[in-house]
Amino acid sequence: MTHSAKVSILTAEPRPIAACRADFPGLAQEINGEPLVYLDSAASSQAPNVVIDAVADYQRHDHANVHRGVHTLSHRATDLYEGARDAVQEFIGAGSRTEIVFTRGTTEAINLVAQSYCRPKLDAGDKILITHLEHHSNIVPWQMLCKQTGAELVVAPIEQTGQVDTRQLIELMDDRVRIVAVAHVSNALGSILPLEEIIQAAHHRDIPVLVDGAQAVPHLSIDVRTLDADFYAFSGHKMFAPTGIGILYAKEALLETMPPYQGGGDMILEVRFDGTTYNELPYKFEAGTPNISGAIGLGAAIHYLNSVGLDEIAAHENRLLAYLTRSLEGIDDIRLIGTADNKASVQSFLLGDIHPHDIGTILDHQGVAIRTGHHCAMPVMDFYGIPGTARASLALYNNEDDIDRLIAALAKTKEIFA
Amino acid sequence: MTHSAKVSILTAEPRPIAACRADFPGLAQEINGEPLVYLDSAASSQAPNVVIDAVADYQRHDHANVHRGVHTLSHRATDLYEGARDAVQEFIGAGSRTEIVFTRGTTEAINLVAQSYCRPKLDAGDKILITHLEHHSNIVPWQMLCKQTGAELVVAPIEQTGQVDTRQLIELMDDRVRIVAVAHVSNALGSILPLEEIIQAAHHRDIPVLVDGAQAVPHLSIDVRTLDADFYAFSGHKMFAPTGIGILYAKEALLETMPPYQGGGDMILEVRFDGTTYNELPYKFEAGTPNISGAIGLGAAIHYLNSVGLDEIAAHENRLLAYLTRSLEGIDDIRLIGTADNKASVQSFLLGDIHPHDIGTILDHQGVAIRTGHHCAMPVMDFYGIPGTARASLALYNNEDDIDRLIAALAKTKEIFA
Amino acid sequence: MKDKDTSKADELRELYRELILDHARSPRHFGKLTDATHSAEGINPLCGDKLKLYFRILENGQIDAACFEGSGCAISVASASLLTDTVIGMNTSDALDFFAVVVSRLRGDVDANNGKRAAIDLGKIRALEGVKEFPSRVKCASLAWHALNSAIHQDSQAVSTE
Amino acid sequence: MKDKDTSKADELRELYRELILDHARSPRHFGKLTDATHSAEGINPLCGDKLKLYFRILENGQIDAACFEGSGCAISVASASLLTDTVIGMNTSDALDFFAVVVSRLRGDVDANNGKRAAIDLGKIRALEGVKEFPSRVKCASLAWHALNSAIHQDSQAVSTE
Ligand SMILES: Cc1ncc(COP(=O)(O)O)c(C=O)c1O
Ligand SMILES: Cc1ncc(COP(=O)(O)O)c(C=O)c1O
Repeated sequence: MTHSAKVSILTAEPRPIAACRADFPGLAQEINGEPLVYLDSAASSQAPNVVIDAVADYQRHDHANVHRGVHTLSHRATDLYEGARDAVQEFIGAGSRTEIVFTRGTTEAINLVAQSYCRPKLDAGDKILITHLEHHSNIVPWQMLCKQTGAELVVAPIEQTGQVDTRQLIELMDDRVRIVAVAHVSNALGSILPLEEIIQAAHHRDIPVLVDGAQAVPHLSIDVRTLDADFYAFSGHKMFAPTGIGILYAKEALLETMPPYQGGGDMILEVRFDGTTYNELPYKFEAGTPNISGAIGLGAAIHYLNSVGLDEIAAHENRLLAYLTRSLEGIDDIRLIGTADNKASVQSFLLGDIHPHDIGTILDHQGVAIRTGHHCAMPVMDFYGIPGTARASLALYNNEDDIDRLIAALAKTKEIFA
Repeated sequence: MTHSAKVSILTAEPRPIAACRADFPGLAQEINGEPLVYLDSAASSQAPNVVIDAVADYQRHDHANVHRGVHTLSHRATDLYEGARDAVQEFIGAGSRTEIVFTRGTTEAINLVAQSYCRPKLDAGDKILITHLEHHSNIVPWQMLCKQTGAELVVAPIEQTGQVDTRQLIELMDDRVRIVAVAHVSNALGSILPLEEIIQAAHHRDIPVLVDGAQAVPHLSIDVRTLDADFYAFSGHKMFAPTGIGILYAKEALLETMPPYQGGGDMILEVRFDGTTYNELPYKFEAGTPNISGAIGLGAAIHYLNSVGLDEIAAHENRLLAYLTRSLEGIDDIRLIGTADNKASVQSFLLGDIHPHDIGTILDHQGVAIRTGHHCAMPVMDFYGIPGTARASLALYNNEDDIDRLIAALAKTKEIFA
Repeated sequence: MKDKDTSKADELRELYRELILDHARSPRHFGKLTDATHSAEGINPLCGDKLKLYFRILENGQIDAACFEGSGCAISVASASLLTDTVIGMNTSDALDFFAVVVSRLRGDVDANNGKRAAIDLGKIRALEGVKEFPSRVKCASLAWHALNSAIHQDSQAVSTE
Repeated sequence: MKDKDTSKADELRELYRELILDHARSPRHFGKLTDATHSAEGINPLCGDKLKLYFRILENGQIDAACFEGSGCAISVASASLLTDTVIGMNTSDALDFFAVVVSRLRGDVDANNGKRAAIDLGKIRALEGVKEFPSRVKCASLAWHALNSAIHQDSQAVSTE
């Protein structure tokens, strides 16, 4: 396998983090005449050359459909695809490769759990417990499910800092709650939720927990078995892999009990008009031709992350986040949104009464890419009574210069609106 | 946009079909010491350089999340993604871009229709009408739906040639039938179904028709409005685009009535805990970050197909299919499976009593990649009372040499089993 | 570098002209019209703009009063403010012509309107034309206009610019 | 070129040895065992192999009779045929050892079995070892063996090699 050969070279020489920026071709360009400062990785990260090349190499030399062919290319494609599954398993510490289901992303993973795990067992009056800081992807699937079943969506409150009120969350875990679905890291606020405590409390009451790990995976090192999460969902495109690929981790015992989510090729052992036998785990949950190149890209991204070192990445980002927050606090009229003690890689803010969208435009004009708006977390905006925020988010390739450029561009913004 | 600039160069100079083979890097390799002969495009096609490059270029220079950002990269990514939607709309002759929903593939598109369109309106005793030649992806979603709703799956018979018995299919359209779901082209048999007749008959009885176009799109030119299909599903990876992207075309009037399939980011206008407003078409059906690079690859593949010319492709493939069939018929002990009058690009066969899997291995050993087995169409195999077939399938890049190599490798197979 | 910087700065100044900033800071006709005959909501999910426009339209088609409320970026608020200023006193068919011209000019298709519409003078609405260099802001500038259009046509659904 | 062709042809001849072809053409113990005490099904969805194995196992653990039916490629049928030939007369614990050794040898991990198992002589089962050069066929060769294992353990589910 060309691909794993390449990877082992990488793993052999750990890369200093400052050198990593050069691995990302997307960062080496001018936007509006200025070198790009990319502070929007929480929306989607840039991909390193090794990922882009792994995908292109696969398409050039190894592509065929998986699982179905006796010929060499099909075999190669299957090995690469299944190799990516192994990489994911190891990356998040899952007990078995059968617990790793490829999906389009976090959103699909959560929908899968809502429809396959929850829907068949919900009665009217049952409850789904989430928090007020969730991304729409961890709200809307549950709202749809409630509509379908008569279940009730219960929302645990958050504090002014943007941290979940854990005590209240736990108090809400009564015997009608059928699942607790919480973010690992809030995409709008950066808060890291106290998952161990939450999961322990839920398990104490025999309630399974789904963790939306979309914002956690590129920044923290995850061990689903230590966390004891029942379901853990995340997206490739936020961890330097391509779009269109993501993961649902689920405990085997739970997957076993779930009917398939979609029907089609690959997820069956035998199809008869008088009865069809489903395939083994995890294939039962992967109907149709999967996103093979996406999975291979995800595998390459994991190897890349490992080669840099998850601890180094976390340390670098924490330093940088502290510098970002300090620098923003130095600006008059700034209001930080999301000030929990325990945070990762994201800072939302407001500047005077300038609308975030206007900040975004002026920053973009200076080559600085941030996200503005509700960040798919409208309830968080409602909580603070604001229409949206400006949000700078960090990844391993950012540095202090990026932040200095952001601060300068914010000064320019104030000037225009003075 | 780099991408469309490139494309217009291509469209300017139509390419002679024989030159196209060189556009596909996957074909220029040795397998088991022999130049590859790829006769497995019905499972998944190889991608041309323009597609591979469009994806890599996008990832290198234009990637960000779509629909959500004010900054330049996000805007560029959105334009490219939505540009691909426009390309698809034009390619299949849809009336509006709102009718083009990006999915993972055909399988997901069919599941979407089963769950969002059919499930809410089905009562026990209602019927879903399919045919005996469907791919598992156009069987299992309906079986699952029947289990969920108490509806009944009705299967129209096929004839010995592998053509659907249209008369009986039409007779089965009674007033309990809620949808007719049929392939455009059978992947196991190559039969082209008489869609106009089927759709007319169904519409006469006010029954909507879903067409599984997975095998049609790379070979025939499609006009969904002329066909008057209500739903038309297909996959990118069978038409020279990457895996992980596909299309559901649906008439706007139908999409309007359907609840969303998955919930999450992008498919909402407004999220409140006391009620969420869904986004407009087609976004209501695209929850979460989509497969942006896949869509861009699909757009590039469409431009490539257009540059070669769909009529030229069909003519080339028809010539080649005739040559393939003739050549196979020249072998003693061959039995052709799938001999309908109207066929596209696929020929299944058996050789004496040699198991297809053994044929596949020996052919692969000669560098010839074919598919063997049930081709995700077990009921077809049951119909013929066989465990599977060997199947050679064609695409625009194949030529007569490929077929001669196949025939020689089959001779070798007979020798070993003599 | 000087030149580049100047022309870049000019683009921003074009977008955020004094007139725009003034209307954004002190929007005219801001509030709810209690006796509105027509109204419509405009939502731009991208930046969270959410405006509600109210009109009192007389039997004879004249727009007698116009108001708006909600929140949005400087461009969308200024645009709504300018809109209310402009359409009060117009009759609905002129307002619809105006809508068509504004929306196409903002997009940059100058040729899209011919005949009568070509002659329409946008007046101070021209201050919005700075968005042409900022494609992602065209939606902000045209949001209120789409709401006007749908209010006149009495569409009940919220308009979205997505 | 000669050399390459010869060694390539050798690989195929290794896979499709006379013994394999013979067992594939005329499988031994083919049919249903009406008084089976143990049985299991093996399915290989990739190529459509579907075999059902039947065993009569005595109180003392001896495998008294073995049969199989179904259809499959030459490799899987020959493997099942060789299996029945081999395990008749064995006791179940020896058969399970045999299963472990066969499956690991077919995969090519020669070191996987130590101690007692290292000493096991596969006898004519060695004819299956040609699959080592054909990774996609390892599943065919081991299908019947997995079914044997699950029959002895009385697992009711079909075994699949996917
Ligand atoms: C006729 C037909 N329908 C449906 C499918 C499923 O397509 P996909 O696996 O891309 O979802 C295929 C291909 O596998 C096919 O040939
Ligand atoms: C916390 C969180 N959850 C879920 C999602 C949805 O991920 P995706 O759009 O990749 O499905 C995101 C990102 O958009 C996110 O930040």
